[in-house]
Amino acid sequence: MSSAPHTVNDYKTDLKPVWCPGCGDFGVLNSVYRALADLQREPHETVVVSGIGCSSRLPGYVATYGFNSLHGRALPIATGVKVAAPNLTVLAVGGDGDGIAIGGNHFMHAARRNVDITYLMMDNEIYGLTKGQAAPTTPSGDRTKSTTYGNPEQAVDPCALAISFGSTWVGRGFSGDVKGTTELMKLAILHHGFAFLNLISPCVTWRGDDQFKALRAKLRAVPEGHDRTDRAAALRLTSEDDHLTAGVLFEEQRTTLVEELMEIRGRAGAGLARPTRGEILRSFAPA
Amino acid sequence: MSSAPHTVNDYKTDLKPVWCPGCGDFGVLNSVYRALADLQREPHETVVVSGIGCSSRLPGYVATYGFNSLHGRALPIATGVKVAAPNLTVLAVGGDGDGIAIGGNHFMHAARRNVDITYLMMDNEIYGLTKGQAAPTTPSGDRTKSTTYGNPEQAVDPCALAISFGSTWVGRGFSGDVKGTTELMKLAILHHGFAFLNLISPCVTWRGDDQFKALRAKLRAVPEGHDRTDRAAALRLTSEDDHLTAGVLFEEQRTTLVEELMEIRGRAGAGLARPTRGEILRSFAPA
Amino acid sequence: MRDLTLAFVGAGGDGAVAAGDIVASACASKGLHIIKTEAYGPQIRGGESSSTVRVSGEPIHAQSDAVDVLVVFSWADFGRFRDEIALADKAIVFHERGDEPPEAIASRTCFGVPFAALAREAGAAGAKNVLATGLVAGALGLPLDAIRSAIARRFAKKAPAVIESNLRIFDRGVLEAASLGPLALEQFTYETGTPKLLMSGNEATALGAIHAGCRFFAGYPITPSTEILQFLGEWLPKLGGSMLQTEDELSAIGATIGASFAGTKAMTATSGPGLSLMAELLGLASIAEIPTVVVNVQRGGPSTGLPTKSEQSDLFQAVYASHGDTPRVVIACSDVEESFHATVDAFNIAEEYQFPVIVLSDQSIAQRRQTVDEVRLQHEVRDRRYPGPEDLQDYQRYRSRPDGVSPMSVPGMAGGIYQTNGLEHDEQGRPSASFQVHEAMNQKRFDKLEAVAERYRLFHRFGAERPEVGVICWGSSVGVLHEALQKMGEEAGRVGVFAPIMLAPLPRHNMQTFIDSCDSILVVELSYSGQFHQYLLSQVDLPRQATSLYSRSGGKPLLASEIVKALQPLLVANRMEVLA
Amino acid sequence: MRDLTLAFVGAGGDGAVAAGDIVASACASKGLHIIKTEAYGPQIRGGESSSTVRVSGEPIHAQSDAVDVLVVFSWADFGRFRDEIALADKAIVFHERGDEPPEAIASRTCFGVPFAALAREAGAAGAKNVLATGLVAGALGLPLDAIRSAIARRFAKKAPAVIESNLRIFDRGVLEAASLGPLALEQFTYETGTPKLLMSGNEATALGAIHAGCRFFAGYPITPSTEILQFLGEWLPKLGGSMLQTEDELSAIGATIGASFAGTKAMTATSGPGLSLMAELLGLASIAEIPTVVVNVQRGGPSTGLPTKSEQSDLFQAVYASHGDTPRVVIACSDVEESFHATVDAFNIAEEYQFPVIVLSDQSIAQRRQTVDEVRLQHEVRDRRYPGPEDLQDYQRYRSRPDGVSPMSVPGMAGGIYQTNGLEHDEQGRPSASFQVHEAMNQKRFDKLEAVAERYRLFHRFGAERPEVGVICWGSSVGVLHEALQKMGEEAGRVGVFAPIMLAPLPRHNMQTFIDSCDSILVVELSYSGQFHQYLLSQVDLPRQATSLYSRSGGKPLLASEIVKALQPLLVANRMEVLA
Ligand SMILES: Cc1ncc(C[n+]2csc(CCOP(=O)(O)OP(=O)(O)O)c2C)c(N)n1
Ligand SMILES: Cc1ncc(C[n+]2csc(CCOP(=O)(O)OP(=O)(O)O)c2C)c(N)n1
Ligand code: SF4
Ligand code: SF4
Ligand SMILES: [Mg+2]
Ligand SMILES: [Mg+2]
Repeated sequence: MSSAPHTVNDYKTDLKPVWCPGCGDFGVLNSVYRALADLQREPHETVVVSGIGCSSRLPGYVATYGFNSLHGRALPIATGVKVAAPNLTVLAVGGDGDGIAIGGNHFMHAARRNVDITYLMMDNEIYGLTKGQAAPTTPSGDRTKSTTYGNPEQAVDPCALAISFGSTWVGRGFSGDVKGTTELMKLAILHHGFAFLNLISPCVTWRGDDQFKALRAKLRAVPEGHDRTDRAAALRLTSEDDHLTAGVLFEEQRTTLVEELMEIRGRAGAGLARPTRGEILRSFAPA
Repeated sequence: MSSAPHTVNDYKTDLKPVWCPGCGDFGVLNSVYRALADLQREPHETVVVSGIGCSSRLPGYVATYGFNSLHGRALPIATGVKVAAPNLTVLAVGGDGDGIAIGGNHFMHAARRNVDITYLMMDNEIYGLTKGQAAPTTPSGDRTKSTTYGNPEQAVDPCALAISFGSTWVGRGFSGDVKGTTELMKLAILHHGFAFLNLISPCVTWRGDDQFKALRAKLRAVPEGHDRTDRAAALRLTSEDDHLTAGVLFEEQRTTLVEELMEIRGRAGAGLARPTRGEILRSFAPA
Repeated sequence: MRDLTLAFVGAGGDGAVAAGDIVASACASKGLHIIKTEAYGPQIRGGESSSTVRVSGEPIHAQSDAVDVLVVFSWADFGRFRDEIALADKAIVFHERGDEPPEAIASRTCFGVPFAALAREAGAAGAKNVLATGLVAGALGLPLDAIRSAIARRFAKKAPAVIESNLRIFDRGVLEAASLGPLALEQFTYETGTPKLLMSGNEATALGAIHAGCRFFAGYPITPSTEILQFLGEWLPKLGGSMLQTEDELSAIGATIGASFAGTKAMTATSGPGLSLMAELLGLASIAEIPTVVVNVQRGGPSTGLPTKSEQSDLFQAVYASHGDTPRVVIACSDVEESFHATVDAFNIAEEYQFPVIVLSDQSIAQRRQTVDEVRLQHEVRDRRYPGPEDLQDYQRYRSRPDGVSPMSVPGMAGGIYQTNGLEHDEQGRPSASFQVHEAMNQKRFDKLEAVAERYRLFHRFGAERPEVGVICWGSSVGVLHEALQKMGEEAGRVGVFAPIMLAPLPRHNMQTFIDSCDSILVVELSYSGQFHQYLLSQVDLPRQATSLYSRSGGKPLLASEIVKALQPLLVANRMEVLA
Repeated sequence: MRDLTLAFVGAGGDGAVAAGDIVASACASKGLHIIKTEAYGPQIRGGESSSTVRVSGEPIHAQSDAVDVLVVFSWADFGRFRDEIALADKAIVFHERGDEPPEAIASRTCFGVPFAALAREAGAAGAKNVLATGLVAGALGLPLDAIRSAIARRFAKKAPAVIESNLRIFDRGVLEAASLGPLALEQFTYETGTPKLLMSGNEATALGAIHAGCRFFAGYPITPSTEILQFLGEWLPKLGGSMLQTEDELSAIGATIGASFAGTKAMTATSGPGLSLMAELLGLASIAEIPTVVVNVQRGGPSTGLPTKSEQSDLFQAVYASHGDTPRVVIACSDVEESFHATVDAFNIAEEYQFPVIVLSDQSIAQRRQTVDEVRLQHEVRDRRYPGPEDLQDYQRYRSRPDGVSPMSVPGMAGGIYQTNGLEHDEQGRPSASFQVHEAMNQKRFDKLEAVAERYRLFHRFGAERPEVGVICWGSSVGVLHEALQKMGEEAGRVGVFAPIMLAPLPRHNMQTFIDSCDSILVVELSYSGQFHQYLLSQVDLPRQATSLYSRSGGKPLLASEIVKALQPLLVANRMEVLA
């Protein structure tokens, strides 16, 4: 471990983001830099895994270990990383399409297993990279490149899903608010278990320049007194009355996957020395 | 349409089920026969689609059109069938592994789209066909062929998931209660939209002979006065206090996928005649 | 000159692409032949873009190797395309005055033009692309009236003032051209003909589907195939059909199979990563014998690879995807028009023979715009073999027949009830683990493939009748071969080309006859590992000593000149043999 | 006789499988060679089952073609296996008295034995299988003491009374044998040797993984590979590793890739349908150069096919899965012991060369139990090439090297930070759509494949040194060829066998030398479409006129006698040529 504290710049690669000018993902990236620096996570002990999408380009811009993998597959890969090397700080990042369309099942199961990673979903209500088709988060009725006559499907609320899936920490931030988002991200990273942070991150190209304004208008803070351990309350709160509630919505403590696996090792070994080759082979001996 | 009423036997093929003696799926099959007969669904206008698993063998035993497809893929196929031929009665059937492990994402999206089909999930808390590995429904801590030291994962409640996914009808039945299940199945089929019926259908081979008794003991009926249009109440009810609540848990009316697509046709055509070849090609003419 | 290639390069707001569109549309309306391509940097908006338009009085088959007239709004943006845009020897270059060309370019005839300033002067600073269009059109003698109409059409939905100001700026550009003085480059000459349609390969594919009777499409967006989904999303509802954007590609092909099972002609479209995801369900369509059309628009691979570039490296995946012995049909298209025909053929074969049929296109065909004669967009449509009354007596879904094709009932059909599955099954569709049943059913399914091979012999054959060198290629390489032969002049008389349209099953007999008639063979393809060559070795008898391979990675289209160069040693070798 | 095959057939409760286990275990403890297989009807519990045990004093390589001693508890249950169980000419049959054998069987020496009644008499009605074991052992001269110990071991966890009663019943069976009188069948004779281990191919694969240092396994259950997951689920935690049962196969290979990226040797295992689902992620492992071991245990295909039967038809999927030019390594195993070695080799190659490596097994290897000598379960283990201090100066993950292999850092390693992806990328890992980069990186990846081909030349070569007929086969067919040659006696001196263990890249040079040394070639495989033959055509120079193919659908194992028959015409043809 190096002893000089890491600055925000230590987390920047020299790759210039390919995002459109004004894209919400810039704000998210800045929060990632700040959160990692604030928490002084060692770059070489941090891994950022993503899928495919505009948002999934993010790992290329963060000077930690990074893996921009396949569309929808960030979470299985991040799970493998975490189980193999539990001491690493593991962030999974990606888009709403990546995480809820093609990757929806992995989202459910990673949350259910309480894999101890932080999952940042950059939610722009659209498929950005493929140039503007409807995502599962696109409001019903909206016209997009793939919904000429208006989106026939009901939009999902990623936070509500995350809670139903069994995430043990669920929050929402807004890429326009780098400071607030940074704080949320730090809480998410510090949370012990599967932390899901929904980041409203406007796509100015396919959803229009007014998205920052429009979405900001929908945001409201978690009301004081919200009991974040109350799942039903969190569900009610997340997107009531067409509002988007920002802040920490839900939190609970539950054994993480890695803890479960460690316990299993304990039970399997029953405190004994590792079995030798001979011991393993003996189970095949007929006598 | 034939005019003589269909009897239960009209829905039986001459294939003998390969299920183990005492398997819960026999009860479900009987309910399917009865429900179809009670509702007088024309066999040739009914399609039963399944994935792969013991339970997914069911379409082979029902003398309607049937498709025992791939592990996890019943719902996409059933969706295609329904959209292509909206007048058909379409049932999707399968196991808990099929529907929640490998097929979980399709479950979410079929529910969200409110595809007007009936989805019967035979829930035995195990992978039957592959001889006894843990399913997402297997209680945490249970030993199975794949969880030598106890299941490290949290079990899901299929009904809670179904509600969170946006199913517009959610119920639970018990294969040991053929009559009650038949009635639920009829309601599910009659429901206009995506109806999910969780069927507790014990696997006597890999979960033990006592499963009928053990699961029956956990069952309780939906309490009188439950407002089935109240999503939060339904969620609370489905598996509170380690009980399994049987009956209709949730119901709402929402435009179905087919209705949405029909509306789109209307909007696209704006009541005009279908475009001719010439009209379509004209959009490519430079002049 | 009768064959001219223009390129416009700039940043997002510069309108390079629009300039190309205007020229292309205008020339198509005059009945000229057009191939137009675009390229972009990785940025979704505001990044670099280039638009290249080839215009010709004669039929053309590929992009040209080099650009005759280059318009560059900013050399910084040009950087990204440096490797992709080659300049003809006599090329002329127009660039923003003051932004001096890099050395490699400066040797060409370059004109610094104050695009921005002139446009501002003429009333619309943003319209420097229209100004450049006028400049180029004036300088080269392009049809000014047609371009004016094209501009008017382009802004038809805007206020009349916008149209007017753009036309004014265009004229300003034409005027500017007059001041350039005589150019080394000849003027463009042409005869006016019947207006042509201008469409992309993806659009032609979608039109083919509509023509064939496809009324259900399920898909998941993926570059460079997404336009098919978008086009059908717009048109199918008008035709009483539906487009469904699914949650992923597994669901897309699943819904396609379901719709087809239920009696509707159905299709999905994707690119390599999606095709890989569809492998398992392709096998289901094959064993359950459900007509299923899958369009795969190839991009650079492996994995996510080069999503916006072309390559011919999904051949293996198309031909071999899915475990087990899984017969399927694979058809390739070699240009925009053929995208239409290949798709109709795909439906015809899928429906008649109850196969999954994969149509292989690639980015260079799918996303280029090319002129097509409306009258040629016709193609016989064939339908599913439904059971007749006799079949419905004791109906057996998979009853054996000489050609392996059993009539297929659909839900709703009384008497046609069956239960099918992806397990091996007997003639009635009942699951079976019997070796005899398995062998018989494998045979049934492969018999169908034989039947397809006998009925359909789809290939291109051009060039010399008794070739010294026989070239075998497929897909988008075919156009390049056309161009190469044209370039070769007399030497072309010694080269013949055979290009299968149906890749699986191959028109083996015809191909073998061709091979046997050549002194040597050159296989041409855009795949690093030479997938096509390997595939051919497994299917036909290639003379090992006399066969060579020209293949390389995609990312840059094959050039006619590359092929000409690759042919040289073979032609020399043959000549030496003759002399010896 | 020194080579004996017994089969027990009955319903679920009859204990046919247990009987086979007892005999196999007893004989293995005597150092005899065993191959034991089981078969079941489609019912999960209570359906028909059969257990076949081949016992021999000499090494054996496959199931035998025919059964010498058949025990049938119920002829109704036997029906399902009629096509799978052939009887030797001199076979003797024991069946439940009163349940008369079908005609086809009645011609053999049949004994009606009141199994149920005798067992009931001896004190445990359910133990008729133990009774039958005693009967067979007594009649054929199997090692009674060893069987008694095996019975005792089997019930070790039960009450002593249970053991006793079973031993009593066994003895009753032995006694009953004495009353049969002399049999046409010779007594089994053998020498006692060092006890052997008895394990399935799946277990050997799992052991190989453990031996190689695998400490992470992610998988999704699928027949016939599930035992690998189950075995590793039990043992990895004891070894400080983890098994993760994922939600599907995409997640399984995804987690495997993630774990390997993070520095842990990792593996997944599946069968055809799962391999199809993994196609896209295989490509990711290839382009991102992440060591990834995938075991694929083949079953009958296509699609869900025949899940409990064997076939060699996933070859195409193993060799070609994934779009784009996607190098990977494929290794096959031909028996239980080789499952161990192939898996260690797979890890060695995956780790050293940063490839996805597919191990191809099949149901017949994976689920049979076979004897293995403990001393042979050794294999050199090689590790990943990590970057040294010099590499970490300005570390570039994909820096080019002569053999294409760049040292790979892992998270946690200071100075080794990189960001990778499935896009084409440069030496640093940065995404690039440049043709030059793509070509260079394709070359890098395929250079590694060349390096593997040079370093590893894995194949079997046996039979005649200068063969008239050269047989080429792979995987589970290899054992059948061993048996066939043994069956052929002197004629075997004219037949040689070459069987690649590494299927991709093939040991081309050695194979070509072999081919060139033969007068004619017979390719043998268990795939309807002859996948291996097609693949060979694409990779080596097979003499078209002098090559023939013996291939058929799976569902029934290849028999030695089939091969002998297939060889006859070739041997005759060659002789005639010699005569001519
Ligand atoms: C298997 C596969 N299918 C489809 C694609 C094409 N694709 C790339 S990104 C994307 C969706 C992007 O949307 P999202 O995940 O929301 O990310 P965003 O670009 O909006 O940040 C799609 C469909 C792909 N790369 N791989
Ligand atoms: C792609 C794929 N993966 C795995 C399998 C193996 N498989 C068949 S059924 C099954 C699970 C069965 O469990 P469930 O869906 O709950 O059905 P059940 O047998 O319990 O009724 C599995 C893993 C398969 N057939 N295909
Ligand atoms: S397309 Fe949208 S999401 Fe993608 S970079 Fe541009 S603004 Fe951002
Ligand atoms: S294994 Fe279980 S689920 Fe399958 S048939 Fe037997 S009892 Fe039913
Ligand atoms: Mg998005
Ligand atoms: Mg189950």
